[in-house]
Amino acid sequence: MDSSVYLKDKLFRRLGLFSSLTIIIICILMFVVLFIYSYPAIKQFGVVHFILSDTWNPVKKVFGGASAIYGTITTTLLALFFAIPLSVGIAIFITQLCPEKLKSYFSNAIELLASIPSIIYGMWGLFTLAPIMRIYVEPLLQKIFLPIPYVRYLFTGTPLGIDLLTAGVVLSIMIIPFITSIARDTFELVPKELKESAYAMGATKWEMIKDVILPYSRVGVLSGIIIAAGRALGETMAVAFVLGNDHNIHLSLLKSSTTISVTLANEFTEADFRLYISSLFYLAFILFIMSFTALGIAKFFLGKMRK
Amino acid sequence: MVVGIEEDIRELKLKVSKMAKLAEEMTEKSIYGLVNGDREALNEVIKQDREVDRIDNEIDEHVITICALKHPEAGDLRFITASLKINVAIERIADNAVNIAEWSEKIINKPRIMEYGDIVQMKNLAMDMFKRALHAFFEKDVESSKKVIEMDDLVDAKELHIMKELIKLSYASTSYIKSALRLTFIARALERIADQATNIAELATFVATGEVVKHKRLKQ
Amino acid sequence: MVVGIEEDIRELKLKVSKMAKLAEEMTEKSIYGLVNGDREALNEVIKQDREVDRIDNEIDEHVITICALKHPEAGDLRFITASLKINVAIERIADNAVNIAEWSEKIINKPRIMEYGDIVQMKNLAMDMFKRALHAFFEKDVESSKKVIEMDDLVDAKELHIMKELIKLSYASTSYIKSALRLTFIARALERIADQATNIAELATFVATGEVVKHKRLKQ
Amino acid sequence: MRIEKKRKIKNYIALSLATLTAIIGLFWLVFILTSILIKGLSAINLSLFLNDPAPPGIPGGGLRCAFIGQLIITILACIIGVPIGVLGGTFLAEYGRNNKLSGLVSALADMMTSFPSIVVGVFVYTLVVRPMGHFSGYAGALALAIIMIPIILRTTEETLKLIPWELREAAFALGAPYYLVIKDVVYRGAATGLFTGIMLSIARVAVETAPLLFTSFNNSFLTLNPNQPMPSLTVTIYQYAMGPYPDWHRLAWGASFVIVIFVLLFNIAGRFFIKKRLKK
Amino acid sequence: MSDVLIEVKHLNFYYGSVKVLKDINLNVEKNNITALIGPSGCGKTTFLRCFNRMHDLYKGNRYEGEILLNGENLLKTQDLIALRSKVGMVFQKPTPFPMSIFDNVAYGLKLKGIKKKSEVEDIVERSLMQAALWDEVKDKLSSPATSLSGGQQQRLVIARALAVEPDIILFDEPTSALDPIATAKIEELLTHLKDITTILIVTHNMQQAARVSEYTAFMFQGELIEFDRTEKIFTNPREELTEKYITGRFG
Amino acid sequence: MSDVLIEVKHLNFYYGSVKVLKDINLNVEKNNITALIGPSGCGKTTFLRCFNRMHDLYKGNRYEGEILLNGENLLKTQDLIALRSKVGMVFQKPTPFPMSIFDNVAYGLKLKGIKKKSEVEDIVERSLMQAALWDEVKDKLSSPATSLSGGQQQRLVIARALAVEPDIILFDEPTSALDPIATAKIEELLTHLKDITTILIVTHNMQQAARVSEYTAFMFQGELIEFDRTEKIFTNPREELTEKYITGRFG
Ligand SMILES: Nc1ncnc2c1ncn2[C@@H]1O[C@H](COP(=O)(O)OP(=O)(O)OP(=O)(O)O)[C@@H](O)[C@H]1O
Ligand SMILES: Nc1ncnc2c1ncn2[C@@H]1O[C@H](COP(=O)(O)OP(=O)(O)OP(=O)(O)O)[C@@H](O)[C@H]1O
Ligand SMILES: [Mg+2]
Ligand SMILES: [Mg+2]
Ligand SMILES: O=P([O-])([O-])[O-]
Repeated sequence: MDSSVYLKDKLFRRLGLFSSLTIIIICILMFVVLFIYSYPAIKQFGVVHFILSDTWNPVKKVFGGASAIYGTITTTLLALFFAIPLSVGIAIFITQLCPEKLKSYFSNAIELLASIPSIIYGMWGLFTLAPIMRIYVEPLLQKIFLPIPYVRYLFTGTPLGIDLLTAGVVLSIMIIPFITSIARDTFELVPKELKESAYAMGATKWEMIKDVILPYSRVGVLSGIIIAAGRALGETMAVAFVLGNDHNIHLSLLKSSTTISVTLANEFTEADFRLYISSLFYLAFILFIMSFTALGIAKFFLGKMRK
Repeated sequence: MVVGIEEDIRELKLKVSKMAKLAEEMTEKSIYGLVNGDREALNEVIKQDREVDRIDNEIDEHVITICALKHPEAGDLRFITASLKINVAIERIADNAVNIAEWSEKIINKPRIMEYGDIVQMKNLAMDMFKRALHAFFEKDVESSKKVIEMDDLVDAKELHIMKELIKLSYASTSYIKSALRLTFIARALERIADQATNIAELATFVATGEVVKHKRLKQ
Repeated sequence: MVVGIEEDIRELKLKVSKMAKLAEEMTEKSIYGLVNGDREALNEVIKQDREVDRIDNEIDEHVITICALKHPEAGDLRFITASLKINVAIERIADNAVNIAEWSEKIINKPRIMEYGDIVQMKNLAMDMFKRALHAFFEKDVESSKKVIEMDDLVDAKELHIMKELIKLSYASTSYIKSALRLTFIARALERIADQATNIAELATFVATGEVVKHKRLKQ
Repeated sequence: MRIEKKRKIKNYIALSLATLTAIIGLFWLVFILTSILIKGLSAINLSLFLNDPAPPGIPGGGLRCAFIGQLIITILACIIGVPIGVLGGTFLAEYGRNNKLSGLVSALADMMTSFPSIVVGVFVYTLVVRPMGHFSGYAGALALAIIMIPIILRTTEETLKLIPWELREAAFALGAPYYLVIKDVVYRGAATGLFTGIMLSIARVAVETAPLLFTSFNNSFLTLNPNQPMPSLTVTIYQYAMGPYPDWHRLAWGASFVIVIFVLLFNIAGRFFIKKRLKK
Repeated sequence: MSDVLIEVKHLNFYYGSVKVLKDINLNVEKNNITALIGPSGCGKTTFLRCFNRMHDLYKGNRYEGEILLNGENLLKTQDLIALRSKVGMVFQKPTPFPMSIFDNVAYGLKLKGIKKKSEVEDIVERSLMQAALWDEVKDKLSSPATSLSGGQQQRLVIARALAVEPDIILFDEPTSALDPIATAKIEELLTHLKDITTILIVTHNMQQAARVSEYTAFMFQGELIEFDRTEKIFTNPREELTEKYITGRFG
Repeated sequence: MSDVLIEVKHLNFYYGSVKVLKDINLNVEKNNITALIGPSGCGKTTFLRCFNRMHDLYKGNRYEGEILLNGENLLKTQDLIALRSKVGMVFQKPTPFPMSIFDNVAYGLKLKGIKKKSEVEDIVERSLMQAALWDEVKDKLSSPATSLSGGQQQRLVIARALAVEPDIILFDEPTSALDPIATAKIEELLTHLKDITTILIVTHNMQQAARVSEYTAFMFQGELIEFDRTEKIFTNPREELTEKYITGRFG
């Protein structure tokens, strides 16, 4: 056959190869660039010190990332805390309880939550949720928890609505659809025969869910959760409005805080000297590493599940 | 499921009917040779047996091949296993024809000791049975089958009659003894042929209905 | 693939060997009855035929069931289809024993016209062949099979010898004629039994090797 | 018998709880959508689409420049991102399947789809904005493209992998070279899936805010030149919502409303295509 | 020997408004294997799944007539959980639960509230032995069930069904996902199992029905065309239609 | 009649370093059906896929020995595209391309550069007739191929292979994804196809090999144990191992 066929094939293959390599190039470049730009700050503040220090003072030119890192992690954990039970519950409802006719509507509705841009969550959080939190929810929580020793420290302060708790709630609403849809998909992967054989043994629906569906999809749901956590870590816009940007670490959930991404969003364009900028890059670099790690772990679990 | 089993069955039927035709021809010829002193005819019978034996082996092999390759069931299976038995019967008919021919050869040299009318009648009866039995087998005609089984008694009676005649003749003259003995054997061979026809009729009933009628008549 | 076919084959073997035992016993008994004038024995033979017929039918049905349900292949298939033929042979042996018994009944009333030594010898030969053939069949012993096929000529010779003897006797005295005829038939029956043993031996070779040896000896 | 009763009660409680969670989930959606609907609808009028922003206090300001900027940036991002994503995904699913490098690329791309987008913004800032010395539409488009590439690459890879491998072998077995196998069999079989996947990916990327903050930045004038800082809806919402003026807030709600409608339409269209494919 | 365990009387079944089983009458004998054969879509699976009321899981299905299990109409019973512990079921694809081998077999006991460790262990061992799996798994009872091969998984599922000592076990094409050697093992197992329970098996594979069953029911378009001893069906069926199907002269 | 189309001489095949086919020698006769049987994993598929060099799609596979097609060693040819138009292949699952019925059958012609519309139409019609599908599809040639039933799809794939008039068509368990009635149709088609081409078929189903083939090759652990006429293999195999496999006394 004529050799142009073989030539065309080779050409197509090359194009594909180079395109896919852009991914690696971008990743490496990102790492290198972030490292180079944060290098002055790394040299200045070191690694451990930067992570543990919560001083963020552009005026004194002293920078520590602890507050942003703390805020990042706390908001993420809060979000997971709210989102996991809800998401799994919703997924169970959709796959096992929902009448067949409503199923797709319900499913789509939850996925709509996922396609709403984060900036809109942020706005909604700021203008709608924050006042509600301030006026109704947070006082109520204080009433309940302040009398309880130890736990009370989580709820001290004046409720403002712009705080870790609100950010956690907004984030949780954002990640519910991620976890739900992954959980739903893995639940649906459970073979019909497997479910039917649980029923055939005389199990109730809940026993079937508890003993068959949940264990069967354990790994899938877990990796969904980690992916969601990865997203929550790096989310900017949804929390930027409702977190305040306060570079102090407070134990209370009803206090303002900041996250790495919020700090970047607020200060990156205003940073006016090298060390400041470099410290911001340093924060970005840390966020890069954190996300990378979380997503890497999720990938690992998913890979294990495939086997 | 079963690709081409119908063709196999058609072929098998062809073989069986070819074999049966031969056996019939041989029987006719052997008695014809006896009655008309036709040595040529008798020799032909002996030669034709080769062909019968060949078809016999062919049928056996074909049946086993069908069983091995096509896994017949139900009606097909009954027909195919019956084929394995029918060829035993036909082969025996041909063999008996050969025996008749062999004995006849020795008789036709000698003076005729009796009229062969009874023997010819007996042959006709046996052949009638044989043909009816084959019809029953191929056409799944249970009635025809029954008829054959009934006719068997006529043949037996005929044999007894011929035998008595021959014993009488032997008493009359010792010179008749050898021929009489041979004719007795010929009558016996015809009885055997009729018996095989009965067997075929029984197989026919089995193929048609799945019911085993063999040995039933004995039990009554 | 084939669940339980081995058990089916074991059962089938059991049935065949039971049937063969019976046929053997019947033959022995019929000649014993003849030689010793034992009417009781002869009656038993006739009764035992019922049992043979029953087993015959059983084997037929079992073979067809196995073919229908288990789809035997290769060696199994050869054994199973051979069983369908071996029971024809055994049934014929039993039938011949019955015939012997029936004729014997009529002889033992009458004065003995000859010594039965030759007949007993012939029976012994036939039984030897029968047993060897069965051994060949069950144990796939091709050598044993060959031996049986060789022995068939001895039996034929013996039959000829007895027949000549009897014809001589008939010439000697017409009063012997009836008994002589019956004894000729008995000799003939023993020849038939030996022939069936040969058939079994041929089947045995087929089961063991897949080679069809039937009719080969004829062609030579 | 008592144990069975206990089991049935447990069953009832657990299932009720699951239903409750679903109601809560639905509640948030309704809550968010109604707030946007109520506040956004009141901000929708012609001037929102036809006018550029007016200074605070002067009525009649709109977001025309932001709409157009958003469109330009998105189109530019697609021009860069879609071909690279599709070709790369094709390579992973086809020529490079089962090789370690593709596994790595695929895993990295997967992780990049959940990557903090603000970091991409920072990255493009150093890569483009700093050397050029100013914000630009190009930089914004590049940032969006960088987010888009792994998404499209993975959708493409996954969609192509859905085409059974035997189908390709069947084409090979007829003597087709690989590029024709891809063109005639794989792409054709995956066409609707690919299209839907790409559209949904674009919809997702187009409404990103964080990567644009330091790249295309903002601009309150209409500009068609991508070499200039360029306004976008999302960044505009960010700035206006943060701002102190009720007028700005109103515009931000209006813009949000438009975005939500856009997203809804895209999703519905996407689902329509997926359904059509399933019917086949 | 020939005790009747189940009597099906004038059974009709509807998926919504579509009548899929039409006036089926049939007796299942204790300690026997009864096979259901018939062309695809004739209603074999549908029929089988009436016996443990599997259809109740889905909306709009309706039964008419009676299925008497030990004299009681199981189509009328309210207590499905109890019914299903009397009627075991094994599916086409092996369905080991995502737990250890031991827990799989013990699952039915747990549901029944049997908790005494020694008792549970005894029953698990006995069931695994009955399912001819004990020797292969006795050293790894705590491994996940999914680590077993397909054929082993299918036997595990059978052991799981056996553990609760069901009156009858329903098999829906239990070997069609297995290779020939695993299939042969399961078939052999089935022929032994009938000593301890009763078996109703749907199979696409006529030969399988021929090999393992005592009784065969031939269904066609929702009707029970012929029901008889297996030998009879395969050597001399009463109905023309059965003969046609058996001899492959169909469609 | 008994022309040899393909001679396989001392064929070894390696997946990486694992030798999967061991010194295989066999002749494929023109206008005959040759069946490959053997237990799972014995190398049937691997062997089949040597004939159109399908293994070349993957890295690290290695052939040794010769496969002569019309006297030429196809293991040495560089032009796989040409080879594959001489050696057709049909897979286990039907593989209709995502195009119309007509385009599916015409695809091989397009690859060959045959463009004349009337010629293409003629060949498509002829091939569909040969594949016994014409009557069922002639009124909807432009419908998507996926709208056909499984059995029809498989026949469509056969028509597609026939269109380029291959010297031989390889079938890898072509009916194991089909129901019994569709299977019977394909089997019947096969027995007709041998008039116009040569067929090499892998099948898990011994009975299928028995029903359709003239020659049967029994493989075991990568070796060709016995190769003979099908009747011989099934009534009187030469090798003990074959006998064991055929009679189900295996494993
Ligand atoms: N859930 C359902 N809803 C409506 N109709 C159904 C349903 N399940 C099956 N059917 C229909 O009922 C009939 C019987 O189906 P069933 O599955 O019982 O057949 P089957 O004999 O088991 O076939 P197969 O051998 O293919 O498994 C078929 O016509 C099928 O289309
Ligand atoms: N791509 C591969 N790489 C390495 N080993 C392989 C590969 N494909 C198959 N094998 C091995 O080669 C051997 C033969 O496999 P092959 O698929 O040819 O068997 P088969 O006879 O077709 O089996 P089956 O009946 O299950 O289809 C098996 O041991 C298998 O594990
Ligand atoms: Mg079914
Ligand atoms: Mg294979
Ligand atoms: O061998 P016979 O002809 O007497 O049955």
